Order: sequence, then structure tokens, then C-alpha cells
Amino acid sequence: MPAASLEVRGLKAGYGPTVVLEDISFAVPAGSRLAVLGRNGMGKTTLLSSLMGMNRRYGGAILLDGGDVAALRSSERCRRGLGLVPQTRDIFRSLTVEENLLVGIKDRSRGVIAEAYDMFPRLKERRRNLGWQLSGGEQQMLSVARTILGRPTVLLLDEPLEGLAPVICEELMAAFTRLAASGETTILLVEQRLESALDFAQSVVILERGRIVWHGAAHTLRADHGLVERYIGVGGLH
Amino acid sequence: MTQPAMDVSAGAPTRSYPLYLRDIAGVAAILVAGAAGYWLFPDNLALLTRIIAVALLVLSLDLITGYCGVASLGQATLFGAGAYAVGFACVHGGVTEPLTLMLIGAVAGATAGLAMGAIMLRAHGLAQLVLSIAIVQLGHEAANKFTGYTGGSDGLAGLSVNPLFGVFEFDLWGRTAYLFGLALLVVVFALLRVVVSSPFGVLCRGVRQDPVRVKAMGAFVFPVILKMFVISGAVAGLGGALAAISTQVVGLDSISFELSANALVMLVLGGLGTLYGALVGTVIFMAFEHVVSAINPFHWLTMVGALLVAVVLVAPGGLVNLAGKVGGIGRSKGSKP
Amino acid sequence: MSDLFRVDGLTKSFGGLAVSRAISLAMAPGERLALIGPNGAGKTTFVNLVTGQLRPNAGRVVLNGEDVTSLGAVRRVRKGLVRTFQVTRLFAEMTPREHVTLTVLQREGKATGIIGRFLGNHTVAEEVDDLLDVLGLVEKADRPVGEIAYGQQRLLEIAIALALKPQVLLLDEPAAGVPSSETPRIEQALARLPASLAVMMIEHDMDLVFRFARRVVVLAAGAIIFQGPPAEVAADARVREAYLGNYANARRVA
Amino acid sequence: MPGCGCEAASPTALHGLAVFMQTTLSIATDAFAYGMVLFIISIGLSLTMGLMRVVNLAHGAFAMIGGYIASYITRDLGWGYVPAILLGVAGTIIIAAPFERLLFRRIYGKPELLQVLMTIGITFCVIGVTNYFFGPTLKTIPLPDILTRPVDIGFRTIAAHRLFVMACGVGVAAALWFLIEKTGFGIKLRAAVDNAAMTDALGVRTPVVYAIAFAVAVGLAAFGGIIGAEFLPVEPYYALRYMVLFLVVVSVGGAGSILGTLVACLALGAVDTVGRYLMPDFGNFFFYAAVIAIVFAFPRGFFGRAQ
Amino acid sequence: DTVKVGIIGPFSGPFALQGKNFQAGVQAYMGLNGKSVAGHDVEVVYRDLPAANPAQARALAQELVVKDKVQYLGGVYFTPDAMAIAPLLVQANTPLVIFNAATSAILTKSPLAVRTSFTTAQTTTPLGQVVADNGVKKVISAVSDYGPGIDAEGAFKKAFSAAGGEIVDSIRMPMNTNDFSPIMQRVKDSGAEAVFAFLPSGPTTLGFVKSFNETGLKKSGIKLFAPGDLTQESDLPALGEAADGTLTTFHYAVSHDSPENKAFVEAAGKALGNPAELSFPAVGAFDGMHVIYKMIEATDGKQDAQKAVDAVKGLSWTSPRGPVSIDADTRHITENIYLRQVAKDADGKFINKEIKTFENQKDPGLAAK
Ligand SMILES: Nc1ncnc2c1ncn2[C@@H]1O[C@H](COP(=O)(O)OP(=O)(O)OP(=O)(O)O)[C@@H](O)[C@H]1O
Ligand SMILES: Nc1ncnc2c1ncn2[C@@H]1O[C@H](COP(=O)(O)OP(=O)(O)OP(=O)(O)O)[C@@H](O)[C@H]1O
Ligand SMILES: [Mg+2]
Ligand SMILES: [Mg+2]
Repeated sequence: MPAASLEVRGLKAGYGPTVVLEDISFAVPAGSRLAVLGRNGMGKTTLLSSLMGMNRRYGGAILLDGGDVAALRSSERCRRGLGLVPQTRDIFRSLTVEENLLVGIKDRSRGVIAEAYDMFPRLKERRRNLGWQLSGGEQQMLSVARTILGRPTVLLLDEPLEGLAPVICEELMAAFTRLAASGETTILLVEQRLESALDFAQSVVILERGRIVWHGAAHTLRADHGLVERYIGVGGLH
Repeated sequence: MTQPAMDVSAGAPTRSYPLYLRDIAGVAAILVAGAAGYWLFPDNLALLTRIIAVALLVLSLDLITGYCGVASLGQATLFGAGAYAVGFACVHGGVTEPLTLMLIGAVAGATAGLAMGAIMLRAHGLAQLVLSIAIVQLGHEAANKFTGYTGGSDGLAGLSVNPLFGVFEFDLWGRTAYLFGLALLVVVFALLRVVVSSPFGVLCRGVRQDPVRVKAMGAFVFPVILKMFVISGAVAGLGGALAAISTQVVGLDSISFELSANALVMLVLGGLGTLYGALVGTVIFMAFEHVVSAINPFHWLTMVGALLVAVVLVAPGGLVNLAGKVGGIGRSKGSKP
Repeated sequence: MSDLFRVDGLTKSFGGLAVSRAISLAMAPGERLALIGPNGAGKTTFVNLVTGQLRPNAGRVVLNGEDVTSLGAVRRVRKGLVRTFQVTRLFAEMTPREHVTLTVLQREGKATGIIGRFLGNHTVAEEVDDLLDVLGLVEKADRPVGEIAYGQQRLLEIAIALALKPQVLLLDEPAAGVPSSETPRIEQALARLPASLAVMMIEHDMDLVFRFARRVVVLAAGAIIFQGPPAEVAADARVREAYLGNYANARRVA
Repeated sequence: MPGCGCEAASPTALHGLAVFMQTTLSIATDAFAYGMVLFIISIGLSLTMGLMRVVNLAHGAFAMIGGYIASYITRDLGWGYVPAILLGVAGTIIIAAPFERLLFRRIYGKPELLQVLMTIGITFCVIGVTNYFFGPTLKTIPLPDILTRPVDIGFRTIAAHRLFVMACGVGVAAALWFLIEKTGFGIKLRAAVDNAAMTDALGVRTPVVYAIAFAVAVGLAAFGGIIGAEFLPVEPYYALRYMVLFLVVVSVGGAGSILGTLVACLALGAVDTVGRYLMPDFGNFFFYAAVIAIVFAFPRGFFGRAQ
Repeated sequence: DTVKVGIIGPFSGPFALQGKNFQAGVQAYMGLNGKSVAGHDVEVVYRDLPAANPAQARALAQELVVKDKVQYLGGVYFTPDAMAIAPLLVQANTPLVIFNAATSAILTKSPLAVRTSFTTAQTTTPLGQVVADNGVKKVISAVSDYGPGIDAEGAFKKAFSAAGGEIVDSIRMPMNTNDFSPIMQRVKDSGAEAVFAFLPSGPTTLGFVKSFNETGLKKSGIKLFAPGDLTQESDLPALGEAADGTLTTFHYAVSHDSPENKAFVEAAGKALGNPAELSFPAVGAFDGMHVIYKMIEATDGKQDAQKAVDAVKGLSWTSPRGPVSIDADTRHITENIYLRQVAKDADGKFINKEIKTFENQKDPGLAAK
């Protein structure tokens, strides 16, 4: 399946009575890469989980290849191509690694699991272990692999590099880049490491207090240190 | 830039300490409700006394379930310990002074609480719940077996209690018993408010949410909960003692699974983790049961069932906390390597 | 013996998997050490063994010359061996202020009193405010932790650890989930710690590691494959292969 | 009481030994049969509690509904035992379906105590309604002749229906194990229990998964209620009368573990049977003392799923 | 004017059947004898007490007396409940007519308590002679481990020993026994020729009797004797074949052949809706109402408990169960105890068929104490 485009219009969302996101609108063309940046607690996670339909939505539209999915529950959104790697990883703690991977597979052939093992050989070694026994990094790998096996056309990554060894980070970013380049997936990346994010993404959205305060091309942001300092804080770029 | 929406709630759910004003208001509310009960239902004082005795049991359960996250389906063990100790002291030991009997009940309950806590804290979750069931069943069985002391299934009858302070008799109309119970409840409630808002109380709440975190803070978990068990036992024991003194008979029902289960139902109904919930739950449940069973003695159970289901649907946080979150048994779903 | 803290031949396996293979390591007072290594190398397990969450199959843990291997987790904390968790473990219904206050009270031995006010003590309150301030948590001090962002929860983890006034502090990925703009807070907090204290940090953020550590230990497959000053780490071929990858080059470019 | 037969090998001693052996075997058989009955009635609850994480105190109520339907079919309609089982199970599932849609669905993933509250409420309602419509008397489910016959198993005879129950127990255990551990459905169910939101986000329609699992559990309850009716007779108060028994057995075994439940049922069945034989006066003491001992030795139940 | 009567009984819960029978007995009596007596209308107030719970019993009794202003209390299924109510009676100036609670000692707790049911000792004692008459020398006793069971065991032991028999073993079975095969194994091992059993009516009786058959005890010629609780009529449709031939002694059988009983069975059956649910508590209630009516008559509707109770001391009448009277000393009912056998009647329905009568039995339990 080819990558899908994503467009968000006037999204307003939050948790229970708390409104966190307001008036969020942006568009990501099919096959492109968008980074979502912002300081701690500004609503990045909330944005991704709202796109996935995992928390409360007060209004707005989410168009996947032009079709509004905002009213659907998350399983249906997943079936239409959205896939999320959550920040908290959300490994199934009582399932083995292999079973974790199986949950996300839509077509029934178990053979595809090999792909995940190719991407993360470490997982193959641990495939009979239960989720809760995994190290932090292994959980992260599993979470990424699990979502990718679902072959999403729009992939939402919430800090996927957190807790991973540098070697693996590199491999993973390379894998994401390949994935995007293959034209099968549009990627939204939330990442704290500005450099990695800017290397990866074509365009950037910056969130502050639940609103989009800046939207533009990655290279523009990289060039403008004032902007970085204002929205991301000092120490963002080295 | 306009004020972001999320700040609206920023200050909302803060807890402000000290809560003394709220506590005083709470005690006053109990007193007012108690007095109202006295004037409004002067003919139902025995029922109201029974509600108070059970309220003490439910309060005691709240201490370990609502605050420490240890669910128990055997809390009546502690209630029964108090009741039987009083019955035994009165019938076989010749103690007839009501305040002494209350003290005996509290000590017996606390001792039973210590033993029960020591056993139950071996396990977690469901296994723990089952331990509590096993304990109350063993207690029940023992009370049934030692007929010579407990009267077995016929009950331990013939408690003759002196008038309170030598003046007020525990009579048919039950005024003494009720007012005495009410005073007892108010005192216990006020003391418990102190306990649960002390550092110890907060620590217990911590244990409920994540014992591993508490340990990593350098605090032992076991003695903390055990201490709460002892306090809980004393409170339940007082409830049992009150029931024994006001009824003048101790039956096997006072140390039964049914009573334990009812207590848990009332607690969850009212809301866990606030002492108010325990009181509200008890009063509503027992009053409802009383009213519907009087209206239709044959098929009222259906109505009670419907009430429980309705509460879960409408007020999952318990009646005191209609909009709030549910405490749960509080076992953290976090990792336990 | 000048070591504040030492482990000898610490060994642990889960079933057939050897996660710690005879790890020996010593830390002097004032030491700033980073423990790095690939995912699943056994770093968290090492912390668990040291702080008593897990029992080793063999080996000893020595603090201040005293063998604490047989002590439980709580006693080790009381002796000053304190950790943070890689995945935050906090009380979702309590506020940051309550967390830190409880910790301070516990340290002072006042946490199990059934009479006395929880937030009534002025010296305690000052200390708590101070700690919350250092970690930038004042704004969220009175909201239930379940409602604050993950990054802030990470900071609270550290605040709790600091509130215990540790002698040896083990930080398991303290910066994971904390945005780079906030990591200076962690560094500041650590910088203010008394010099006598030994800190071990596990981290995958190499920038932070290199700024923080005076010594780096690299763990791979349960064994120490390298230890030395930060400058030499990037040069070691084994470390590069097992862990750093192109990071060293990238850094030079940046 | 049988002699223990431990003296010298005189003919009488030998005879004593033979009697002793026979008694022992006989008690062992009873213990096994009782254990299997417990198993077949409580395995459905193990599934609900361990896998769906719902403390379903209404389990007995569904077992009872199955029993009532089967009793109606056999006694009032005069149909056979097999249709009674099939229709009893199917009918119970149909009756339970609206409960699932309207009530149980609200408590999946909620705190256990909330589940306790609701399922007790449901139990009360079922009891009240049953009492109203069917009266408070016992209802039997007549067995077909083939199951009432005593069967000679060498050292004693045993009622054929006990053998039937044992066979059913083994069959159910195997089928359930396969369903949960080996099929995609099992994996999805376990995932949904672990983290429903994430499972949903991975494209699994969790409500459907839950509904099917619930139907299986309720079906098993009804099945157990019907074929176990010889031991636990069907009457309106059934659901509360045996609630503790079911809860204890499942928890001791480790909720969600089929093997654990089986072992727990056999162990507790054995303790119960032997206790009641040796010292019937203290039968319940034995049972609950054993429960405490087992929980002390296995704080998570025999084969509890890690939490 | 209206005289109110408060009836406390288990109208819901596991003993709902018994409570329902209370109500049926009361309604049958009022149906046959009118809703008023000597010009006073009688109004009955029911209060539910599902299981033994003295505190609740006391609260209900208090409420009935103080709030509902009843002049008479009746009903009470469980002993501890009666024990809790008894101390209130004098102060309340209210007689209590016990329809069931069967422990002898209750009546000693208050001079205002009267009982129209039976005691376990009363129904059990004649069985000792019956067993001996059946040529049985060695008996094993198996009773439910609670008050009435223990009473039954004691009474039987005494009576059977007096008749020259031997009790080889006595078993007390926990109340919640579900599988009786180990008990039956013990019976087998004991070498007894017969079993004396006491179980409260309900699901366990079914399990017991079935197990007795299944383990081959019945076939091997071991006999089963029991007080009539075991073969309560409402259980018979379920017990059916299994209990066929069992000999029991009891104060009442639904099949009792007398015009009074015919009228009673018909009226009570109608009140129940399902005549198959009729069993002994109904007759206790029926006669209890008779006593209360007599009390109302004697006091002319005024509240005077002592006078009311005095009026029925020595009262005798013909009950559906046969001739009965209230013992002036103990205030307990003196009645016939019948030996019955489970058998099919003309319609193929199982009944307790009376085969022998032990006349005018008092409560031996009290005499013992
Ligand atoms: N369950 C919740 N209930 C109420 N408010 C919440 C909840 N979760 C998060 N919030 C609030 O929503 C805001 C945004 O949080 P979010 O997790 O989306 O931030 P983030 O940008 O992902 O931060 P981080 O970089 O730390 O991951 C925060 O102010 C937080 O306090
Ligand atoms: N209880 C357990 N049972 C079995 N295996 C375990 C258990 N705990 C940890 N492991 C395994 O031990 C290995 C080391 O785990 P550990 O958590 O110590 O890694 P780590 O070095 O902290 O990795 P990361 O940097 O990814 O957090 C991992 O492969 C993990 O799967
Ligand atoms: Mg986030
Ligand atoms: Mg780790």
C-alpha cells in the first residue's frame, strides 16, 4: 500500500475535562516526514495519541487520504493505515515477544515476523521472553517493530529513540528513512533530540501549550538559532 | 497570546492541607445526621444502632482497603472477634460494665487484626483476598465448633449489660444504645481522620499505589500495613462490641463471609479511600435494604441488586465521589521484577 | 579502604541467560561515573542487584566497608544506597509535593507517626520547596502526578532520590524522556550535590554522559568491557562496535 | 476405621492391608472425581478472572441459569440429556449477551472492587428473578440411564456420570488450553487484557474479542452448572451458596491458568475428601487450612500468570 | 379496631422456601377462620430476616413493636434470632409465638414465648425405638455440624441406647459439604447396619441421599433413618427415587389423613401458588396463628401479654397435624410424632406416608436441661 497523506483541521483534544490541544491544523503530504517538536509537556504525546483516537476529542477533523477518520475508534483507524509507537512503549507485559509481534499483524501469515527479527536481531534472541522481562531498550525495539509489522501508511513515532544505544539509534533512524523513502509510509516523528529530528524530517511543527506556534521547513529552523532558542530552549543544538 | 486552555484546570484538583476545617465539618455533619436520625426515626433506633455498628466495620475495612490497597473479604473476623470477646467476657467472665466491655472488644479486634494482617500480607491480589476468606471461614468454623463457649449456631445469648454510667439502661427502645453508638462513632471517626491525614496515612496511600516505590524511598511496607491492620481491628472490634452490647446476643453471623462481603459492597458503594464513603455507603445500603425489604419482603433482593448495578453505572467512584476517580484495589500494574 | 562503595564478582542469571557476569567495580567518594552499554547489556539488572531489588547468584555489595549483600532493599536505602527507576514508578494520585514531603519525612524517621500533620513542618516544607525548585517542578507541585507530562515525572524521580540524601546515587537513564532543553536542570541538580557523594548514571544520551562523567564503564553482555576516562571511550574499538557506532565521528563533525 | 496393617505379615495383617489399600484407592477415586467436578464448574471463572481480569461473582448465576434451562428441558419438555446440555449452554449465552453488551462492557479494565460490586448486583438480580419465576425449590436434571449405571473400575464401583464428568473436565481443559495459548484469538485476548487501548491501536477490535471470550466463559459456566448439578443441585441461591468455593479454587490455582486451576481443584478436592473421611468434624478446618498453606507456599497461586 | 401481628421469617435468601411456608400457613389460617376474631380485625405485617442474624432480629422486633405497634410477634425460623427477641418481650408487653426455631432452651428465656412447631429432640426421640424395632443393633450417626444437628445426635443416642442399641460412630458433617462420598466410605467402614442422619432441608439432603445410593450403601442393605427434616415434602420431587423407602419421624406430613389437614393443604397450597412447595413450617405458622387468635380473643384486643399467654397455657385443639396442646409449664406444643416412610401415592407422587403414631409427645429436650 502506498503512503497516505494526513491532514488535521482544527483539532481540539485532551483528557477527560482537561483540554490540552486547541486549534491544531497542519497537513503532511503522502510519503513525507514531519517532526513535531516542543518543550516538555507541551502536548506532543497528546497530539499523536489524539490522531490515533486514544483520548478525548472535542472537535476537528483528521483526514487520512482525504477521508475523515476522527469519528472512528482506534482499531478502525489502524485498519485504515494509522500506526502509533507510543512514548510509554506499551508492551504487552504478559505476552512473549513473539506474541507481542503477532498482535499487530493484520494479514495472518506469521512469516512476516522474520522482518522484525531482521530489523532487531536482539528480539529474536529474546523471542520467548515475556514482555515485562525485557530491558528498557528491548521494549522500545519491540514497540517499534510491532507497529511497523502492521504496515501503516501513516506512522506516528513518539520518541522512538529514547533509551536506545547510539548504534541502534542510527540503525533505526536509517530504517525510518528507508521506510519513508520507499514511499509506503508517511512519518510523524516526535523527538527530543533536535539534531536527529532535523536530520530526518522535511518539515517541522512546534507545539507550545497545546497550540502550533511554528510550522515550516526543517532547514529554515536549523538556520534560525533564535527560533530554536525561543521555542525549544537553549542547548537544543550543538 | 491567549491563555491556553489547559491552564483552566491547572489549579483544579489541588489538595490543600490542613483539612481541619473539613474534618470539623465532617464530625459536625455526623452529629447532625445522628441527631436527626434520633428525632426523625425514634422508633427505629435498634436499626440505627445496627447501622452504626456496621459502619464501624466498614470504616475499618476502608482503612486497609481504601488506604492500604489490601482488599479483604474477611473483615468480619475482626468484628466477630470483638463481639465474641465481649459476649464471652460478659456471659462467662461476669464483666458487665459497658465501657470495659467496649475496651475488651477493641483489644480483641486489634489482636485479631494483628494476626490477620500477619497472615494476609504474605500474599498479593487475589491470593490475598482468598486468604481473607479462609481466615473468616476458619473463624466461623471455630465459633461454630466451640459450642461450650460460643453457643455455636444457637448464638451466645444472655449478655446482661449494666446501665451505662450506672444510669442509662440498654432497653427496648434502644435510646441508650443509639446515643452511645453515635458518640462512639464520632470519636472513632475524628481519631481516624487524624490517622489518615498523618504522615502514616499518606505513607499508606503510597503503599497502595506502588509498594516498590515506597521501599525505594526507604520505608518498610509490611510493618506499616500491619499497623493499619491493628488499628482497623480495633475499630472493627468496637463495632462488634457495640453490636453485642446492644443486641445482647452474639450470633455466628457476626463472623461470617456474608457480613464481610456486605461490608465490602457497602464500602465500594460509598467510595473507597475516604472515611466519608464508608459512612455514606453503609447508611445508604442498609437503609435501602431496610426499606425495600419492608415493602416487599419476598423479592427485595432484586432491587438491591439493581441498586448496586446502577451505582456502578452512574457513580463508579462511589456515592461520595460521584464524579471522581475510582481508587481500585490499587495494586500498581507496574513491573515487579 | 578508601572506596565508598564496591561490588565484587556480582553474578546473576535468569534461567540460562547470564545477565551479570562477575562484575567488579569500586567507587570513591565524589566519583561521577557513567555506566553505558547496549540495550539488554544488564545495566538495570546491575542497579537492581546493587540496591537489593534482585538477589545475586554470587558476589558481594559493600558500602562503607560494610557488606550489605544480605540486607533488603529498604535497609540499603537507609544506609544511603539510592536509585531512580528507568521507567518511572510514582504514586499516580499524589502530587509531587506529597512525594517529596513523604520522602523527607521518611528520611527523618517521621513517616510512620499516626499523629502529627503531614504538611505542617516548616523545615521539611522548606527543604521540599527547595528540591522542587531545583528540578523546576514548582509549577506542577500540587497536581496529581498522573496528570503531568512524562518528562516532569522523570524529574520528580530525581527529586525523590535527592530527598533521601544518598551516599551513593544510581540514576537509571535519568534523562530519558526529558527534553534536551530540560536536561540542564538535571545537571544543575547533580552539580549541587555534596562532593562526598558518589553518583553512577546510566544513560544513552552521550552528550550528557560526556559532560557529566569523569569515568565511563561500558557493559556488554553482562560483563565490563571497558573502563576509563570519557576521552578514551570513543577511541575503543570494542565499544564503538558494541555501542557507539558512528556516534564518535558524528560528534567530531558537530 | 481401617486397620493400618503395619504389623507382622500374619494373614489378618495382610487382610488388613488389603482393606486399607482398597479404602485408600476408593477415597482417592472420590477425591479425583470431586476435584474434576470443581474444575469443570470453575474453569470458566478462571478464564474470566485470569484472562479478562473481571472478578465475575455472577459466574455461579450463569451456571445456575444453565441448570434451570437444562432442568426445564429434561423435566418439563421431556427431552434428552444431550439436547439439554446444548440448549442449556446456548440459552445461557443468549441470556448473558445483553448483560455483556449493557453491563459487563462497562467494567472491563476497571478496578476489581468495582467489578465485585456490579457482579454481586447482577447475582442478586438473577437470584431474585429466578426465585420469582421458578420458586425456591430444588431443580434436578435427570440423567440418561447410561450415566446412572454404576461402573465397575476394579476395586469398587463408581457412578457412570462421575466418569463422564471427569472426561468432560479433561476435554474442556485441553480445548481451552489450545484456544488460549495457541490461537490468534488467544493472543489477542491476552493482549487486550494487558492493555486494551494499545491493542485497539494495533487494529484489534477489542469489544469483539471480549464478547467472544465472555461467551466462552459463560458457556463453560452453564456447561459446568448442568453436568455438575448432581453435586451442586440447582436452586435459586446456587450463585451465592457456591461463590466462595469457586473464588477460592480459582485463586488458589492462579487465575487464568488452566493447569493451575486443575491442580488446585484436584488438591483441594483431595484435601476436602480426605479431611471429610478422616475427621469429618473438622472438614472445613482442613479445607481452609489447606488454602492458607497453599497460598503461603505459592503466593501467586499454583501457576499464576505473572502480574 | 385492628390488632396487628408482626411475622419475622426468612422470606428471601437460601431459606426463602421456609419463609414462604410461614406466609402460606398464616394465609391459610386467615382464609379458613376469617380475618377477624371476636370483632377485632387482624392485620399481619411481614418482616424479612433471610438468615440467622440476632442483631437484625432485634432491630426488626423492636421496630415492629415500637413503630408498627404490633401486639403480637410471630414467626422466627432460627434459634439465635429468637434468643435475641426473647429479652425484649416483657418490656414490650408482647407475646412471641414461635413458628419454627427449634432449640428447647428458647422458651426459658422469656415467659412470654410460646412455640407451635417442634424441637429436634421431640421429633427424633421416638426414632430410637423405631430403629431398634427394625432389628438394627449397630447404628452410625451422621448429623450436620450445627445446633439442631447436635441436638438430634444427642436425642437419638439417648433414645437408641435406652432401646438397647449401639452407636458405633458419630460423624458431624460440615454444613457446606458438597460431596458426601467420603462420609459414605466411613459409614461402610464402620460396619453399622443403619445410618441415623440429620440434615437441614435443602440442597445438601439431595447430595446426601444420592451419595447414599450411588456408593452402593442402600443396595448393600444398610438402612437410613432420619427425622423428617431430611425428606421435607418440598424436596421430595427432587429426592424422588433416591429416598424411596426411607423411614423418618416427624410431627407433620402433608399427606396426613384428616379433614382438618385436607382443608389446610388446600388453602395453603393455594396461598403458595405451587402446592408442591408446601412443607412443615406452614403448619407451625397455621397453628401459631390459631394461638394468636385465641390470645386476641382472651384479651379482647387489648395489649396484655401476660394475660394472653396465660390464656393459651393448656390450650388444646385439633391441628392439621393431629391433636395438639400447649404445655402449661413449658409453653411448648405437645403433639403426635409420626413414623413415616417415603413412598409413592396413588398419583405416582412421592409422599411421606404415615405408618405409626407416637402420641402426645412433649419436648424431652427441656426435661434434660
Ligand atoms: N492523563 C492526563 N490527564 C490530564 N492531563 C494530562 C494527562 N496526560 C498529560 N496531561 C497534560 O497534558 C499536557 C501535555 O502532555 P503531553 O504528554 O502531551 O506532553 P509532551 O509534549 O508529550 O511532553 P514530554 O516531552 O514530556 O513527553 C501536560 O501539561 C500534561 O500535564
Ligand atoms: N526477570 C527477568 N527474567 C528474564 N530475563 C530478564 C529478566 N530481567 C531482565 N532480563 C533480561 O536481562 C537482560 C538485561 O536486562 P537489563 O534490564 O539489565 O538491560 P539494560 O542494560 O538496562 O538495557 P536497557 O539499556 O535497554 O535498559 C535483558 O536481555 C532482559 O531481557
Ligand atoms: Mg510526550
Ligand atoms: Mg535498563
